[in-house]
Amino acid sequence: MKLHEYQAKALFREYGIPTPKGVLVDALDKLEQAARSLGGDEWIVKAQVHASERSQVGGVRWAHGMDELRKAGEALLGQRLHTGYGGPGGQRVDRLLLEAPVQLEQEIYFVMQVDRSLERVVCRVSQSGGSTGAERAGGEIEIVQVEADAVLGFMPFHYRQLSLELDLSRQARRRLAELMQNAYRLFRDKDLVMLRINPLALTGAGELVALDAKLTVDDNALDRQPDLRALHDAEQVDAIERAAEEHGLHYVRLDGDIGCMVNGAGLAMATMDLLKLHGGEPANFLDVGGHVYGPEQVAKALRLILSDGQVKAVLVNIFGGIVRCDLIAQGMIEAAGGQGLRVPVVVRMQGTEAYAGLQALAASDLGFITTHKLEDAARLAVEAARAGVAA
Amino acid sequence: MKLHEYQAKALFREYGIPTPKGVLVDALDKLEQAARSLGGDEWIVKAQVHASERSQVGGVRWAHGMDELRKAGEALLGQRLHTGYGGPGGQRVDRLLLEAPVQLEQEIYFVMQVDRSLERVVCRVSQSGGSTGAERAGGEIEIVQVEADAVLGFMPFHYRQLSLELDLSRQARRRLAELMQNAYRLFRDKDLVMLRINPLALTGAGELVALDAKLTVDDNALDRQPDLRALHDAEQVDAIERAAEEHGLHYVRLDGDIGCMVNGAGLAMATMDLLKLHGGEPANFLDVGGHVYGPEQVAKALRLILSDGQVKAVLVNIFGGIVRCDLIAQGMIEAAGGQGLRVPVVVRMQGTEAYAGLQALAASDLGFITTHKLEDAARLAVEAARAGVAA
Amino acid sequence: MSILVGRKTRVICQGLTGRQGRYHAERMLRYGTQLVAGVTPGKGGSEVLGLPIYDLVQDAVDETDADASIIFVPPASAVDAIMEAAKAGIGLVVCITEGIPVQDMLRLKAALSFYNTRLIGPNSPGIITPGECKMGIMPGQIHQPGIIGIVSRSGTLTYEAVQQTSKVGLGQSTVVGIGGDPVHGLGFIDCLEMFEADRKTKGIILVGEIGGSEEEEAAAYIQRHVRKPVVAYVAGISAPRNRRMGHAGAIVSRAQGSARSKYAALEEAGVMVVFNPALMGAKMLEYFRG
Amino acid sequence: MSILVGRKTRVICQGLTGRQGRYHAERMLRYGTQLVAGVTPGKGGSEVLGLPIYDLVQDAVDETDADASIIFVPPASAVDAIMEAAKAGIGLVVCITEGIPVQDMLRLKAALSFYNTRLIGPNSPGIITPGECKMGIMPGQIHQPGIIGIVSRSGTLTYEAVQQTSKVGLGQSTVVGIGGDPVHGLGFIDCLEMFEADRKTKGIILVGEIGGSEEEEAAAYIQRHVRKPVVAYVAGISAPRNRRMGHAGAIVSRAQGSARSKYAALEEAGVMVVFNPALMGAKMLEYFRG
Repeated sequence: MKLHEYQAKALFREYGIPTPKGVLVDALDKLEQAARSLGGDEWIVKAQVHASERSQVGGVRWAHGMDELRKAGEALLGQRLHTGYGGPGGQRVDRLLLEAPVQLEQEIYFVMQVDRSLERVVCRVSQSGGSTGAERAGGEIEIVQVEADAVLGFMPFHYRQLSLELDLSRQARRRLAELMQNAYRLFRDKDLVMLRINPLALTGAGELVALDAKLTVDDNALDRQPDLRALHDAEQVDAIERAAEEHGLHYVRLDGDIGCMVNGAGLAMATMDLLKLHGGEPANFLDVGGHVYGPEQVAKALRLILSDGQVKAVLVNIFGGIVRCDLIAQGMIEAAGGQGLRVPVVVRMQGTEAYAGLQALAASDLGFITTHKLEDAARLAVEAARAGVAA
Repeated sequence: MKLHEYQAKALFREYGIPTPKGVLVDALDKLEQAARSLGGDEWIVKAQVHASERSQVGGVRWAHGMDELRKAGEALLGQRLHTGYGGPGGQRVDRLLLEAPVQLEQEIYFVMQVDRSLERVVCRVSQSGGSTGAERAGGEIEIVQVEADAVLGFMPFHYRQLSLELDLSRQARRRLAELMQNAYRLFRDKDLVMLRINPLALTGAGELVALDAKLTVDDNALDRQPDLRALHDAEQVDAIERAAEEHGLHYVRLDGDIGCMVNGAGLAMATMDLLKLHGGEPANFLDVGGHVYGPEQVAKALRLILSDGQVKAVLVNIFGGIVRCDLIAQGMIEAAGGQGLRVPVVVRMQGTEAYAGLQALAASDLGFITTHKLEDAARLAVEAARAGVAA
Repeated sequence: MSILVGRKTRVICQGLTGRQGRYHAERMLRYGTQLVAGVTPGKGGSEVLGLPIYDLVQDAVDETDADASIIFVPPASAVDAIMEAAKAGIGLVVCITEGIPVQDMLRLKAALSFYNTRLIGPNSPGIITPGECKMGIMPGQIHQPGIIGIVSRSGTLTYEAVQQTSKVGLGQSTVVGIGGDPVHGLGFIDCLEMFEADRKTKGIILVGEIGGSEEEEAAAYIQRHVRKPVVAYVAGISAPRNRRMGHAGAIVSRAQGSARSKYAALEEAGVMVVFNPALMGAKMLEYFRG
Repeated sequence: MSILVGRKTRVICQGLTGRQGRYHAERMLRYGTQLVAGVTPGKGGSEVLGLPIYDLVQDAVDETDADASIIFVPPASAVDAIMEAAKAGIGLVVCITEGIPVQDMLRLKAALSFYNTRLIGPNSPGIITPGECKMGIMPGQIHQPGIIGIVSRSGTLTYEAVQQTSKVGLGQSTVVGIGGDPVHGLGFIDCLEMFEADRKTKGIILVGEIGGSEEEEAAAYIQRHVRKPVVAYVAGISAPRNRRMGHAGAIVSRAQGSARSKYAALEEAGVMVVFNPALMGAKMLEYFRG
């Protein structure tokens, strides 16, 4: 789960990580007062959306004086940013973070994350931070990494190593050590999987200030992080994905026109792959759950897929193990019965009671196209989608 | 470093470990008011001394009514308890802890400590706590032990195991889990080497209350535990040991009459052993430091030994390594010169400049008895002490 | 026995008294697994499915000589359950539980390194040696005793591989689902090493998916150490970047984890890769037919 | 080289620029130790005693191919220094520092188990292979190349054993001071194992003291695995209970750690024990004279 910048910075302050002075604004008429409370005549206006690339689509603006400030506010607040996230409509900007500028000498890239291969928390820094820096440059700019010890965490020699790589002054070294300790404490306390500060400003006085803040919380840990769960901004997520989430389904919206419903994440990806192999384009990834689910879950999932206007055909791929295919078939008939089949639905079933399931679907006369074979199912779905487009 | 019960219980409360209601009293005329503030008409009066065995020497008294309370107070406050600690004079009672009695069903023995062989923090409990219980029974009563994991600490399955062994109710199990978590947090935060609760009361309502509290802090960690260092009660320590401590010397008072001064803890023990082998009795253990020390340190140490009236002879055993024996000899001559040699001092030197050192001592005409041989030195010291006793 | 589990494996079930535990325990028993006891704190002394229930794993081990444990407990209790098994000397732990926080897994893995306990999972369908021992939630009936070792990060996709190898008559020696979480117990390399050493196993199917670099590391290992034929399929060539595909571990991030990179590494290592998930069994059969 | 250090050992010194570090580094150089560099954070680029100083151990290792490190830093920095050495691939770390909190040592030991680094100490006088390499603070001149391996928990008492074996003409193969702290790196058993395997070592002197159970564990190990003659002395038979005798580790507690218990275990294991610390060398000579 992602946090907004303003939420992340509140946590930073709680954990002793310096941030610029800032005020959160949720209405245009509060903008001027906020600016005055910050002082000065120059401010940064930052749209609070989850996408990392907001600055590339005008989500971060500098304003000199009140006129520019008002214009920046009007251009952002209540508008939608097309960041590539949040579905075709983009992400609506409900809040602005207004900040005072920080005089800086260098922009550092700083990230703490879980390295699954090393099985350690790692900290990576680069001298080249900011939006043109390490993050976007791929492998070209040198990023230095240290790994937290499994027992002892990050240690002074880690701080020293990174300070040397960043060529920091004595004062800044102390600040980096504090930052790493505080960030690691936050990382562990709040079950983060990623904590990114880019840029981390190094000021002339040797202070380090987090100009941006991106935190991702472990979804599996939200039960024990109720305070963080409460920070979830569902508005940032695509509407269908949000509905799926509420039903406990893993759904990812894609660009194609063939809806997919599969049990098991691996098989769901494999089904998408197979569609591609046959020249089709999946409209979504959807795992109804590998193991424990009932007909209702299936019915909900199918309705969800059909609710996407882009979908021209549906491919259902079920490997019956614990749950019997005939029960799954029932759920699908229910879902279809309610509103009829808007588009062709190809169903492949295998495993427990697959024959009974397919037979029930065929007998339902609702137009399900049935098969035992994965290969055939993919081909039929692609053909159905093409026919649909043609029609 | 040991803490007083009242100091330990203050830490317990800070860490959520339940203790009985209690008031600290440092003057007899405050006793009645303290009792009234606790309520009831029965109280426990506990002498605040470091020795574990205070209850065997009357250091813990029950008082019914104000008369008994006054008598108990008078019998303890300002008096000395001969607990075997604090030197021949015993330990002076400067404070009393007055507590309300706790209705209990069972007395549990509970200790958390560092197990050097397992290299883990361990928690040991027994159903038989209290002064007649596990602590004094040696191997006869069953004590169950669990070890904290090196990475994860104590875990729920540890709590379950101990709860089963103690045959606790569901409510008490929860309390034991909390107690272990809180105690371990305290243990780690405060650099303890031992945390003992004996008895830990199990009440009829399934609550656990720490009736006693013994904490030992790691001497090596006092630099980073300034709050604990400030709790040190030097009055509890034997006067000579206290003086030695102030000079940075490791000194332990013993029962014999031959003072020992040695460089290095192992060699100091070996010297005591050798005296015993020759029929002598060491008056002390004294390590002037194995490696880094100067003549001043030696002079101080020798004066300290000579200040002990029980000492009839002194054995000095120096293995010169980094520090030259001739410099050590100088220090000794200084120390002796100041006040003369009250008793015979046998000196054995080996290693760097040992010959020069011994020669200087012999030439000083202060009566030093010198030799190169460890064996001879011990024999001579024992003979000198006997002669001294005879004289 | 081919690898890890077989006829002699004595299994306990932690969380046997729960709904899921009981359901699958019954099926494991029916399959012929030597399930000898259950462990549920607070339920010691009772009996479920004719099996004794203990409060502590240590008690179960003392009484039944169990050497393996399958765990069905909620994610908040899973690390404790695994460590309790390790401490009691259990040599193989299969953790079915899904949803363990990744930092718990980091700490668990570090803690486990002090014990001689092998962990499969979490978020794993389990392990099966067909005809001998099923420790997991897979449908037993699709398996056939045979010669192909299968190791997979995915559940239902593993069943595809199983069914395909059963259908073409090769069967399976042992099938291991290592689980879809980013940090887990046994990995591809551990299983490849065991399959390579196992006399019953003649060929290996590796089922990977996007995310992480375990397939790349497996490829490097295969190149150096594996002489048996390996067929590999990697799910997610059609998956977009930076989106998690169901499994917590299935995500292509900036520089790492794409199916293309994994396929390239595997091909480079001489693995017979298939881009079509329906052809894993066929490809393996093709090899054996020469 | 007999065990652990020899002519080819390339040593760095962490804390070389401090008073104590510099003092002993000079003596080590004079003894012939291949001391190749120093490490002091913030002093990188300077030179002391003609040796280059680096900011990081990794830099020193990269530049000098060092494989061992001797540490003279304050107790608050010691764990960091040891871990930095381990992380940089140093195979042997000798920690002279006295006064490290015991809980730091617990965590350090757990952390070190993930590395192939051997730790001697802390609170150790060091290790010496006479005539080849001195990594420590012992007086070099009392040592003689020879055939007795000495392992000891104490400093100056070790020098007694050294001097006695030098005097009777046996000399020492290697002398290891494992340190007087309750939790430390290499223990008696590690050294016994190495001495038993070392061709140059013909006899072993073990110098124990009160506290803990390491001598008892060593006794059990000797009984099973050591064929070479072992002489042992245990300091503190005259020490009272519950009083710490100088060393943090030298304390007899309720049930454990008395010299009597240690002597009993060692005798039971066939070790030649001496109750008189002046007779360690003589006893060993007696054995060799038959």
